[in-house]
Amino acid sequence: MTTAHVVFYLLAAFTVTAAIFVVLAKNIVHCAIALVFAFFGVAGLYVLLDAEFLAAVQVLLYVGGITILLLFAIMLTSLISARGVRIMNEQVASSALVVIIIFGLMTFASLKGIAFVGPPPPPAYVTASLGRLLMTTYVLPFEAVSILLLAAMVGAIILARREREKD
Amino acid sequence: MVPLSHYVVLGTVLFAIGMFGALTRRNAIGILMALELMFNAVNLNFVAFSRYLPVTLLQGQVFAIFVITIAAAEAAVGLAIVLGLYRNFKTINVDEIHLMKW
Amino acid sequence: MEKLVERFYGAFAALGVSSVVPQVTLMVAIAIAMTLFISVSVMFMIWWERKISAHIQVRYGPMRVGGWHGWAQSIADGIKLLLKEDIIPAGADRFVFALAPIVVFAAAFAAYVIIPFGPNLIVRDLNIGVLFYISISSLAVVGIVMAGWSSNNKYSVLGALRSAAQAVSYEVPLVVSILGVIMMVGSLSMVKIVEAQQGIWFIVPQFVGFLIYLTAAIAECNRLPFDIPEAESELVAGFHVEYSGMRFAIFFLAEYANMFTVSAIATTLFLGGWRGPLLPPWLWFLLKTYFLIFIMMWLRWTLARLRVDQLMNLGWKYLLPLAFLNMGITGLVLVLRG
Amino acid sequence: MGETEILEPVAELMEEMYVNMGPQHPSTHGVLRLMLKLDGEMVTEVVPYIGYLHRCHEKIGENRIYVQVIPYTDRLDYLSSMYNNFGYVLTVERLMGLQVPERAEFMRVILAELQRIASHLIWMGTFGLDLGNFTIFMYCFREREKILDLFESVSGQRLNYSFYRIGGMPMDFPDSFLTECKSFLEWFKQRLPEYDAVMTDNIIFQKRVQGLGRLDQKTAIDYAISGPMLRGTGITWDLRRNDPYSIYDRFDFEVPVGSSGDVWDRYMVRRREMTESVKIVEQALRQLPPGDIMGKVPKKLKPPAGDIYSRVESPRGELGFYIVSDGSEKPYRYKVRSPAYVNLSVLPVIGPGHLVADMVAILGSIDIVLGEVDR
Repeated sequence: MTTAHVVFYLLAAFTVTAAIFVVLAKNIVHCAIALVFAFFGVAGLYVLLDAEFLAAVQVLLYVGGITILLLFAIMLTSLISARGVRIMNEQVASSALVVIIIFGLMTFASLKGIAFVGPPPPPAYVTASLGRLLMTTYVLPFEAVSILLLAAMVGAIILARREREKD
Repeated sequence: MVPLSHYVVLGTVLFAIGMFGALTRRNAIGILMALELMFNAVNLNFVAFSRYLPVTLLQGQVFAIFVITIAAAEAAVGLAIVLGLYRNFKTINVDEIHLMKW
Repeated sequence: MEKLVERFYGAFAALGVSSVVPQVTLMVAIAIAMTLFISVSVMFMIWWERKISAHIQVRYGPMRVGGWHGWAQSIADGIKLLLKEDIIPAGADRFVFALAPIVVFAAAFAAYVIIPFGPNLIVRDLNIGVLFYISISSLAVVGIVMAGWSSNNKYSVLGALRSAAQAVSYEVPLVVSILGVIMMVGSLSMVKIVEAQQGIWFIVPQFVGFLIYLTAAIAECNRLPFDIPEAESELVAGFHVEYSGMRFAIFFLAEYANMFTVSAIATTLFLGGWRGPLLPPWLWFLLKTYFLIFIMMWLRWTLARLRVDQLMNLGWKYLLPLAFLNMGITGLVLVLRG
Repeated sequence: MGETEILEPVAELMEEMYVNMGPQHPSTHGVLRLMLKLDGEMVTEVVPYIGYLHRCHEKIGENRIYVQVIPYTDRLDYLSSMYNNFGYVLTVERLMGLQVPERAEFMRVILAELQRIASHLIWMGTFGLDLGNFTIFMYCFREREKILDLFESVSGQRLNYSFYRIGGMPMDFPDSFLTECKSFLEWFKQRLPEYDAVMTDNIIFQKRVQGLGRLDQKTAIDYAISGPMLRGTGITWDLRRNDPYSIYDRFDFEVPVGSSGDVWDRYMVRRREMTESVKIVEQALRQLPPGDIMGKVPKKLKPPAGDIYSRVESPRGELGFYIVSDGSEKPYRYKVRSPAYVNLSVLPVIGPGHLVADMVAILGSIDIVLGEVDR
């Protein structure tokens, strides 16, 4: 049991607890806040995996971007006051069954199917090589993704825009 | 160092939780959140594999970046749709929105 | 500094304890030191701002507490805030209400990790340095929305949403304005950035970037030309209307701590960090940082507030294209030079 | 007010919500309550609710003898008490046909114009606050303080002077007043460029107020708007010029007008009026004749039966007093036409279509004093 182990288990427990909160909390704003913590836990795990850049991006995008967007949407649709409302639909039991089956299968597959090798020595400078990869080997997907983002942005604006009543 | 299997199982757990949420939530925004959780679970696996595979080519991290980008796009469009739904139905509980036409 | 740390570790190793103990001890010690530094510098900044505003407005400002020019005023105010009753509004979401100031302060506090006060005088020289600051500062927005929502008050929700919109939209020009510097250095590390400014400070080649950064940073700090989230004539106080006493003090602390952070980052990125003749490096660093803080205060007490749409226009239509242009030209020059 | 619909406290949608601004709100300049219907940040409807400061001013006036009403008029528009006194005593004098000595007339004009400067200063300072400029507030109050010092040396009071009497003035200026007043004016003229530096020439300020709360000439006339608000629309209407009372016809001054009737024009009109008021005071000080300050007034004031409406140009606009006398010692009917009240009535017209932040600026530009709105 090294420090890394302790940190991993702490982070894992933190992330899973937050994730459970996200799914089960009654108040949707609490869900969003729990989601922030889950994202943070995952970012911590990234750091543990020597992926600092990705951790920073995770925090920047998920916490600073997506959660804020979610919170905005929650405030705008103002279901905050609906506190006593049922949050789950009727398919809780069947969903639970499906999820457990899938979880079992995936765990089984991943534990059986992967040859576990020890980790190689940590890479020298991840961020630079990551940037180089994105600009050489993966430049086409990179550009495609940026166009996708642009399209999504335009789409979102058009969807969310409200037609002003003409009078 | 923590063995790879730990990360993989953690990813699976997160994925299962997210999936459960996506299947059972009534609130459309709640479903979106659960989806984001699933994205994160997948990303965790990508990054873990990229770290543990013998040749560190970083493909896993590159892919994770793409996934994050897609997640951002998905959130933006998804939330725009939620706003649109709310405007038309005055609710964002997906099981109440079952009309094909109105 | 490094030798000191090595000796510290050595002493523990000699005692035969595992390396975790000195690590944790060191972490706690640094955290306490940073907390102390933040509190003292914030108290000084509050007093200083009151003095500056007073002299701009032909007043004296605090003169009584502590004798010389009321230097102890902030301490007295701080004690007062700490001793006040802790009020949580009836309709508030207690847990989130209590959590929000902590989140906001944590974001402000974490940013101090990467501030290089001098050579070797940095908590941790992360190789993602600047990016760490950018990502961690976005956490504060979540805290602000939490605070606004949990207070169960229309005004605070409105203030929080405005604040979030402002912070998110000004983060983009802020990041892009920094990119010019990062491209010139080729590294995100704060120490490397300062080291790269051996000959010439980056404010000279990156003057536009500096201006954009400063503008966006003031907007990020919600200070006066851009203090729309807190506009007391419209929203009374913004997201923290319902906060009082200790919790309010934490928000206040975070606000000023943030101001120090953005100025310190600007000093590092554009003003050569700790570099300077004669005086010790840390003093140079503080002098430059406080000079930038002074500019921010000066602006605050002479300008009127922008309107929310003007704010967005400025951010998206002027600052962002300008920042992109700056980045493009920097890249072009770098490529042409080879 | 007209009929207003019953507003629901909690709107179903965030997209259209009602926000209650005031009566305890820093930007309503007193106890005004505005019901704002918001579409996002956009104001779609403004309904002012007034009456929080109602003190039965007119009814009280009808139960007091004529002289006793003067102190009450102080409390109408408590930022320009001198002018309220002026308007009231002028009305009673006209009703009774009294003659006022020349020196008293000059004193009245000097004090009234100083009061106008003080009132505009307060307006400018608080308007700066509305827009987030704190410094101009301190500057304006510094100058106003000097005017109040002058008033204190004359009347012994700093806010509610009650200094005008029916038929003249109660006391002459103290000996030091003339020199002090002159030195103040000199000093003040040097301060005006400071205001321009902080406010008028500031690009942020210009961008904030230009094109805001535009009031066209027809609406202004339809709503009986007066004062700087009316002049901002480009109509040259100043009672000191168009319906001269007292001795205003003897002075040489300009009537500043705007062009588009937006907040910027209202600001500029008030800003330039300060300069004009300085001119008037200077001329009056120069021409100030010696002589009596109190005319021949009967011990018991019993105006002949009849009615009269008389108006003055207060810093806020047309301040009118309507008095019906039945020949007794007390007014039979006493009515105040307060400019702030009338000007406020146009807010539901010019307010909608602006952001909340601009609502504050528009409300500020109307320059209301709740003491006068509610009476």
